[in-house]
Amino acid sequence: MPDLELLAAACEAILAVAGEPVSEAALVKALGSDVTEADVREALNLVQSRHEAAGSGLRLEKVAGGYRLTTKPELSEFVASFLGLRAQTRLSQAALETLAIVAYRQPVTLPEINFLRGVNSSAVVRTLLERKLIKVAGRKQVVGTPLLYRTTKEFLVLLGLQSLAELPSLEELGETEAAVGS
Amino acid sequence: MPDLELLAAACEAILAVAGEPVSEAALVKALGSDVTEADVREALNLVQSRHEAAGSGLRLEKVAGGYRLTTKPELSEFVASFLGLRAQTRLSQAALETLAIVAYRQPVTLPEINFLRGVNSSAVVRTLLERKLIKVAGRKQVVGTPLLYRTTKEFLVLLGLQSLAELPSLEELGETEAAVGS
Amino acid sequence: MGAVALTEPQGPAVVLPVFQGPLDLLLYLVRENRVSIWDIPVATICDQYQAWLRAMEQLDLAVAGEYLVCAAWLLAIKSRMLLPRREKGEADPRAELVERLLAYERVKRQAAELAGLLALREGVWPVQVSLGEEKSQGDVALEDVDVAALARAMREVMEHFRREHPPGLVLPPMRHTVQEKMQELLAFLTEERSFPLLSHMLTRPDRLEAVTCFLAALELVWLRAARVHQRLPFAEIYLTPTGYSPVLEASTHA
Repeated sequence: MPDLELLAAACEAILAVAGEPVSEAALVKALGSDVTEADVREALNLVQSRHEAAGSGLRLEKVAGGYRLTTKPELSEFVASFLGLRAQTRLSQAALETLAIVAYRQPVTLPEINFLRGVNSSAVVRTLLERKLIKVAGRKQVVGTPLLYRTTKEFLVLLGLQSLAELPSLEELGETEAAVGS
Repeated sequence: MPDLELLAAACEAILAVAGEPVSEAALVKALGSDVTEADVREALNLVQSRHEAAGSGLRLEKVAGGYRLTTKPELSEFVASFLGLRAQTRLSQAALETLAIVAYRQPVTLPEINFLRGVNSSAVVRTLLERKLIKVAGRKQVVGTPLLYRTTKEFLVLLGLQSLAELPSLEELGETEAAVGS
Repeated sequence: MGAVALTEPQGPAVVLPVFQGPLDLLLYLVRENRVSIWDIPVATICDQYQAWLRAMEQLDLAVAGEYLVCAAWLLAIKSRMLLPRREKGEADPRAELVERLLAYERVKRQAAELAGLLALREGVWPVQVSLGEEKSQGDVALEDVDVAALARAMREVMEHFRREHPPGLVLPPMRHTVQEKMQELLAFLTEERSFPLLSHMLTRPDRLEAVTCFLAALELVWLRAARVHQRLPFAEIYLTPTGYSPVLEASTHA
């Protein structure tokens, strides 16, 4: 019978990178021909008992379809606090897309952004305003006189650009079909 | 001083969900107002020593100005077997050369890369951009105002470096230019 | 430099070094000849370089333009080497070649260094345990936002927009001339003694053709080649021949 500690470590490593529940059968397959289901179960027991120690932040969970590692529920406060703080230094894909529209189509209105993205983007626009990456630059003289948005100086600093004229065209960055294969 | 075991568990939980290096400062902030940097460092020491046990599949790593959890290298065979085709993809020689030019000469432009390599490297640069190993960092104020490239944090993480200062210098390699061709 | 195995259907496999470019090939030749990079025998290297280019062409390897540019450069250096140097202080014609080869050699060493670091990192995977349900996907750290990320986002917006708004089916409008329509109508009139003009107009695929048709009919009436009848307002308009057949100019419209 193989080294139980090694098997436990291997199971933990696999579960830690899987990102989704892993079945016992998948573990058996990954661990090699001389490993049985009973070995895997014993190894998983070892993993579980190790995580019961107060110093461990993880736990082994048996869910539909197999096993997975998650953070301990009693630590969720810290994890949530970390993720909340981190979110402030990150841009979501929606925010990035909206920022791209403002950058390339400025000055642009919210209805125009909504039309291009196909979803209501008012919350995202608000976030970008709060982050000072875009600003209000007057109103468009059409029905409803919607606000016009432009990018800010902070936006240029973030991208390391001197002026908007330095913003590369999509062609320059090879982001269009026409440039493929060139 | 807060419960050290609890702090260690919280640090581990945060690192496990972060998926990227987390700075000491970010940990301190997430753990609450009564926690100091010294506390965090002590807690991380505890996490590290716990993972040194044979039964653990993970290890704590200091990289790119922060900490992160990875699988242990000695378990790579099992993890690779589990991930199958999802294993890491290698960089081509062209990509390595281009990455080396950006890493050692940053910020650098495409014309400069082309000149050094003697071949057009725009496709390689695009690949490195897509893999987020390099990023655009403004424009050079010369004719044509070409884009400037720099390496990213992701580059440091991939190579296991704390900072660019850790890039090995050629002197350490025992290189003498006269040795070429001898 | 790597290697590629070319398996020919007949004969043994040929193993050929794969060069990253002309500088890579030149460095290889300098090493193969065991000569000092500071005193390159340009004539020899130049001949060997061209032999390699021919070999690569014969094997149908794509020889990029850079190789040819470099070949011309080598030839220029070679010819300058044949000229006697006028002054003592005149630069060696090979100076730039040496400089570029040394710089490239450095790049190769640095690349090897990075490869070494990467090899050490092989088999280490980042831990990413799930949080249960929610997973922050596609988030970018603010420090990683560059113009390339922005351009990528813009392309995604545009691709999504194109998917949601497929262009309508657009038929190129047919080109018709009154002249052509007159000939067409005359042909109908000689065949059918009474031609339903209104129905014909209403069933044309585009409005322009219908209008052209109407103008052609008016023209025929004016030339006295046809008559029009309508029994009631909005009823069918019939076109009938008068028996007179005007000489129409041959249509020049293709």
